[in-house]
Amino acid sequence: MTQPRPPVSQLSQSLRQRKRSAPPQWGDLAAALGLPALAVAAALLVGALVLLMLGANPLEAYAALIGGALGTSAGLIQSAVKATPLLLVALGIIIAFRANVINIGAEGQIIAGALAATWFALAFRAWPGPALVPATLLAGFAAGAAWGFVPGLLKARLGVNEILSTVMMNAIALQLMNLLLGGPMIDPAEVAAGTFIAQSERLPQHAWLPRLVPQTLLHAGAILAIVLAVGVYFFLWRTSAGYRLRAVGQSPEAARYAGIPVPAYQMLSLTLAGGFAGLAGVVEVLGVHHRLLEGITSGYGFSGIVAALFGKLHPLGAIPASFLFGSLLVGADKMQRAVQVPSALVGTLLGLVVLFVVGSDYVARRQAARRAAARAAEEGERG
Amino acid sequence: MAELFTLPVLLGIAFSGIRLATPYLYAALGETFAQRSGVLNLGVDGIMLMGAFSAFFVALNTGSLWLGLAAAAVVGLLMGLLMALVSITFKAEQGISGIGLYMFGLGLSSLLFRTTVGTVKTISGFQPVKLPLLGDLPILGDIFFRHSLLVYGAFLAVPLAWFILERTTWGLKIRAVGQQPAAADSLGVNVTAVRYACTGLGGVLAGIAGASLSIALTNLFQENLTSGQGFIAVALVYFGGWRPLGVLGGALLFSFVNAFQLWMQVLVPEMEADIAVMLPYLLTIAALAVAVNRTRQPAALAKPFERGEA
Amino acid sequence: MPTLTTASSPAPGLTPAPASAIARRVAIQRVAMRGIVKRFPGVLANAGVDFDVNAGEVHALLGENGAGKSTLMRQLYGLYPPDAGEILIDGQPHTFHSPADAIRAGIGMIHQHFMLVPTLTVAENVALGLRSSREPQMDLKVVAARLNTLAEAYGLKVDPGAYIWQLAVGEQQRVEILKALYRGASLIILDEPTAVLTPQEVDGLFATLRRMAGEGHALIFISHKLHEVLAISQRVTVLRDGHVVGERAAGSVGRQELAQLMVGREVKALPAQAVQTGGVRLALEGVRAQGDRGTEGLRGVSLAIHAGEVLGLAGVSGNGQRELAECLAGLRRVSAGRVLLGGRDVTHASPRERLLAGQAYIPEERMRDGAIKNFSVLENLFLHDHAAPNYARWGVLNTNAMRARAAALVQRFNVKTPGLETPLKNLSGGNIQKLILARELSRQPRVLIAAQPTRGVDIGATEYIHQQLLAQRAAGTAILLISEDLDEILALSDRIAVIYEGAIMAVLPRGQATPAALGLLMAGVHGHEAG
Amino acid sequence: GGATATTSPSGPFRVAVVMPSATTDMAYSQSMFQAMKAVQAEMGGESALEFAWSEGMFNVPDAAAAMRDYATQGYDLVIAHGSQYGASVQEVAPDFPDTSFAWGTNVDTFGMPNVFAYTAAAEEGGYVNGVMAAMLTQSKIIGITGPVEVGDAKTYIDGFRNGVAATDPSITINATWTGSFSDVALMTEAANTHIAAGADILTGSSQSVVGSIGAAKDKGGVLWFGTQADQATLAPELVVASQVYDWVGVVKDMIAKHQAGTLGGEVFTLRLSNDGLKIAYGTGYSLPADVRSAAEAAIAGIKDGSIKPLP
Ligand SMILES: Nc1ncnc2c1ncn2[C@@H]1O[C@H](COP(=O)(O)OP(=O)(O)OP(=O)(O)O)[C@@H](O)[C@H]1O
Ligand SMILES: Nc1ncnc2c1ncn2[C@@H]1O[C@H](COP(=O)(O)OP(=O)(O)OP(=O)(O)O)[C@@H](O)[C@H]1O
Ligand SMILES: [Mg+2]
Ligand SMILES: [Mg+2]
Repeated sequence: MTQPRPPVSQLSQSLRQRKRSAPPQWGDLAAALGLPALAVAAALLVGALVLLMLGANPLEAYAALIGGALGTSAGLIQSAVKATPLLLVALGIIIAFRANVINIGAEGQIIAGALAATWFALAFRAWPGPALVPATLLAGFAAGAAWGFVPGLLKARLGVNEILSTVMMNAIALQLMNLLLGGPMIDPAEVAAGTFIAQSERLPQHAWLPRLVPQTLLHAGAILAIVLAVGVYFFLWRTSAGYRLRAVGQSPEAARYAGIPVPAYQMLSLTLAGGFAGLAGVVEVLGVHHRLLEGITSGYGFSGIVAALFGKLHPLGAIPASFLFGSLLVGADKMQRAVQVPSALVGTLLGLVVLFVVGSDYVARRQAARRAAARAAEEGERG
Repeated sequence: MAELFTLPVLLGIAFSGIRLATPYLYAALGETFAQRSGVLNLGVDGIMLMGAFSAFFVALNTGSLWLGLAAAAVVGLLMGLLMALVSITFKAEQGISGIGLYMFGLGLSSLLFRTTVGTVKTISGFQPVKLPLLGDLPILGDIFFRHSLLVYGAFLAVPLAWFILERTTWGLKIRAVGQQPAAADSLGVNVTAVRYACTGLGGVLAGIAGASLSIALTNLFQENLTSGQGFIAVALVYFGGWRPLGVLGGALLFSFVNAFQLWMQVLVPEMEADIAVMLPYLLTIAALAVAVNRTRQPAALAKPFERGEA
Repeated sequence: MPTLTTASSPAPGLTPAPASAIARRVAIQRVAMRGIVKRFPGVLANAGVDFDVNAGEVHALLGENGAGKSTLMRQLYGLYPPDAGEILIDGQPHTFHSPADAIRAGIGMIHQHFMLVPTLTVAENVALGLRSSREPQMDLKVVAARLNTLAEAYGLKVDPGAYIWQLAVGEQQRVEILKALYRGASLIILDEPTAVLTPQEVDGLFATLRRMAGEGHALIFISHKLHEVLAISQRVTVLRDGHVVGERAAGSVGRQELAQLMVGREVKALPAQAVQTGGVRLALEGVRAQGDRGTEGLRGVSLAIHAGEVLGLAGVSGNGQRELAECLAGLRRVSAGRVLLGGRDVTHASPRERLLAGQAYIPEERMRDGAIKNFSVLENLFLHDHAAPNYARWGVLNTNAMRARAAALVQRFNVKTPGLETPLKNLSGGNIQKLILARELSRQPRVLIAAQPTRGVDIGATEYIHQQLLAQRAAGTAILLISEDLDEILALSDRIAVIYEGAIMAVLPRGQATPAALGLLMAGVHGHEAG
Repeated sequence: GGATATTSPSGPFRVAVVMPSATTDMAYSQSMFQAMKAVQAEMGGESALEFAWSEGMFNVPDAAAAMRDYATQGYDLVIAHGSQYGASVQEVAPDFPDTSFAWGTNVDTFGMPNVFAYTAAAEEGGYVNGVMAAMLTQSKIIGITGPVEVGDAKTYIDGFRNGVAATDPSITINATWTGSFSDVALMTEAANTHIAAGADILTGSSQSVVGSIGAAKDKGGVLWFGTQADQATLAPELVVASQVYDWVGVVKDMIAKHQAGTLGGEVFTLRLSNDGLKIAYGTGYSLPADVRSAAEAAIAGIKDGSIKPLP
């Protein structure tokens, strides 16, 4: 436990190899880091063909993609803005995954968090910022957690599979938002103007998350997310609760014999997952939109799952992974503008990237195994 | 409320419910095969979208609905095999590769639509076919036996799927591979082949599910036509306890409640529409919660098979 | 090294011929493995192994855990390709790409971990992968019929319609053998087939094996139990660290010599020193509980175990041992009766409460219930105590303290492992068992429940584990030893209880407990009935 | 930090549009996209008017990034074609004082000198459609379908209800909302439900047109009234009339204002009176003369203010 080893993590595995047998196995490291990059490249190559078919110049397009995301400070900042909710969602996904629970419900949990945050910040707008902002964050976390707790409870007590319940809870959350934005929470100004746009009243300035870079959307939520990532890492590998949660995920049977209440920890994992997704909703409201509006989730509930995978389901890995995935989204938009291709191309590319990367992970694992075998053989001969 | 339970209303509900259930049935039955063999495919929605587009595109340009259906099946197969390649051969984390497939299908179907069709067009899809005799039954005839062939197909697929899974040697292999791949492998059953076949079949059915939307039920294609129905379909597989009959029950429950809530909006105006719309989702969860649910999922579900382990 | 094979020149094209024909001939070589080399990450599992079997003989394969027995056999069955060496079937070199090839060549394998699909019926398990007479439909009736005739012929009674999960271990093994016979296997590999069987079942199995050998089947028999090996086989080959260290004729070799070949040192018998027992530590009063197969698994079990004694629980598998163990672990609801732990009523206590009350537990399914295979050795050592004051404060783990303790335990219970961070799955079963033992015993339990503590474990490790159990007894722990291995029961127990169909037949002091007497009780025959 | 826009009087006028949905959505985004094409053609093509677009920007931060990006590239007019973009416009506009920003549909310019706002009085066309519908229905039952009752979907419906009531109070209007913008299958069943409930006329927000028309086709004898774009193409024989948003006028006004040095501060509203809203009568459906004249009367009344489309 002093050296956490997510089973999935090729990276940390290769690191462990190094710990055991000097000289360091740089090959494994390279494989762990290089292959995903290679996979992305391969996916973009396929994308290049699509671009050609669309009559766009792939070079120009990808120049725009990379430049737009990483070439300018605006791009970098924009990537960080997107990375923030991605990271928060990913953290929740990771916790659930570690307990062997698949959480497809992040979309609904984001909405729950955003709804609660908006309601709370407006209801208690009289409070001073230093009190209002943290309280709102908590409210949103609680709402998201509740949205994850329900499937958790259903799974623990009634054996209702979480994939089914989380999918349904997503739809319910969406309708709940429609309901509230259609009347109870709609911006009075919209009613007055007779435009009836489905968005809440704008939050008072003192309820906003402070800006990190003035005149950009980069807000304190980014720092919060990174701190929480470290916290989740600590929780999973340095606390007894985290240990039990992972034990439940690895072997429910053994966990039961060890006196660990398995259902309780499955429930906990989904509740925490919901809470983190809820936080993603909060920071989007307090940091970016400053109000609740349709499409608040921007699909982060799904892309967060991908970010979690890119981070090898490790909380710390999820930090760079979320940023990379965020910049991919930003760069893709820039590309769309630069060569004026349909935005659907962006989704297509992302899908390809995901498929190639998940695929490459296995190749990496196998290469490492082969190297290990080779080493073993030598030792075997010697021994 | 009372007027909700008059005969014409109930007939209307049944009629709409049966239509709504069709795509769910195809997709969920396909996913049942995949999951029974141990593959969790969350990308069903993406496959449905590709199927829906291909069917629409081919039908639009050739004028042949059957060619369109065939195209949907073939494209669905390819998408299914792509999923198989990533999850079986490359042993990817299935919960995630499925999401990737979904993104890919959603993006590509929209992209192709934009570049080849451009704007929303309608076609005349599969027309209702009155079944001889049955179609003339007083009331039942109108509800049950005046649908398009794709609707009948979905309901015929249920007993067929049951027969294959429970009564044939293929089904035996599928069940064994999903439950205890090592055992099947030790008897010379090709685990990989069985899983590829089931994931491929799941793709074909998902493709047809999409086609049933675009060339039988709505007769058009637009971006994200399925609006997440593929995910509901996956949920219904769990609801049905991996049994075709259970899936049928789930699909009918969900669809009938959906049809019911539409009528409720019409007949009970004071009822908030947004609440009515929640009903199918709420009731599906509730139904599963109260039903004593003993069925266990296939033991090897979402677990890649590695010879010589454990 | 000496070989008994007279006709090493093969009779070409001789696949399963009429039994009589083969039975009379001497030693026709069915299979020969030459210079087999197999590597795994970090392990040279087979280092140039030569091995052969003749028609009509039982050839035993001996060796400690991790010696390379299963690996060798898995290659013969086409599960892994050898890195080097060749396999000759009836003199013809074969390369197997999958079990399908091996099956076609008339090879069958009874795996150490049964290869059955619990959710399918016996007939379905047998039919799996075979062509049906009415493809694509199944022909289970036909299968069942053939199955019954086979069962008759070899005395392997099973109900073709029963689901595997409903069967006792012994019955499941019969299904495994029937699967091989049904496919017309003429060479059958049995990897630790007796590890899970009771004396009666072993006798039954041996009768079957002799019959099969008599008909000219070639049999490979793997076991850690020397007396069984000597009883059933004609030839014995011993593996150590992937090398053949000897081949002997079963007639001309003793246990001691074999043991020495395997372990590489003298293996001494157990010192059975008397310990005086204290008060009752664990008491069961008329405990009843549901069984897995709907029927009542425990029908009023009453037992009392004293400090410093080993109470052995003997019985044929599936007579309530597992239910009893689970009730004591707090994983199965007790429907009636009481369980007292050190006088305290724990009938409905959670597993955790029992742990804290000083109860330790060695589960039967060690890989499933006793350890987590993707957790490190260190993590596995702390399944119970990760939250104990010394190792966690305010829920935060004290990893240094944990390392220290883990290192000490690995050392003291000499668990062979590359390091504390090694995933448990890379350890041999024997070492995994030692690790579990280390975890449970190091907690100075007041009560220890040990279920099949040495199943599938080699004699070296067995010897060690037995010593540890006795040491614990000497330290005053009350031990409930649940075992289907009579030798083990007799070797360790102060008193022996026999369980039959969920009820205790009798409790005998070690003095009065003869294998014969126990055998009758295990079969449900009361002492007086026997006369 | 904001870059200073570089408008070269010689070169073409440069406009960028950021849209939430696809340029082919048969509705909101498409209406603006086509208007831009029209304006471009009128002004003399690429050389006179350069026009870039970003569609599918349902994610507001992406939209904000796009606006900032276009402004940085020196576009003269950046149109944020989505009411959810308000906050972003507020953020970006101050950094680019030489660039005009337009935000719709809404009526708030935030009091900024370089922000225009534009909206559509959808209730006007709704009222006119309502008048015609009330005269054409035989069953005296009308069905309304749509995803969610908000925005101009709501204002259109309010106007429609009012128009019907003003013409024939005895008519029943049933409404269903499916809660999803893309679930056409459900919208189709919603239409089926209305028809089964006796409706012989359907209308509703643009997203529901395709489903409704599909159902109407199957049944026959059921008519449709459209809004936002001319929907006759989908089923000429069934579409009685559509209220069409025509942004051409607004866009041209804003361009003119910009070139004249007024970078913002004004609100434009599409109305029947300024020809921003038009009633396009179905091409394949022969409208009875009396209904037609009643519609024209309603249009005139709304134009001169004698008729209030909303109660
Ligand atoms: N699939 C595998 N991957 C890696 N190493 C393996 C694998 N299978 C076996 N080994 C290693 O090869 C060696 C021999 O294993 P094998 O199963 O042949 O031992 P065995 O004689 O069957 O032991 P036991 O008596 O416990 O069954 C062991 O050290 C084991 O760790
Ligand atoms: N994937 C693997 N990696 C490393 N070692 C393995 C692997 N699979 C099996 N082994 C090791 O191979 C040896 C024998 O493999 P097997 O599957 O027979 O375990 P086992 O026979 O249950 O051990 P035992 O019989 O002693 O309980 C054991 O040491 C086991 O730990
Ligand atoms: Mg073995
Ligand atoms: Mg073993």
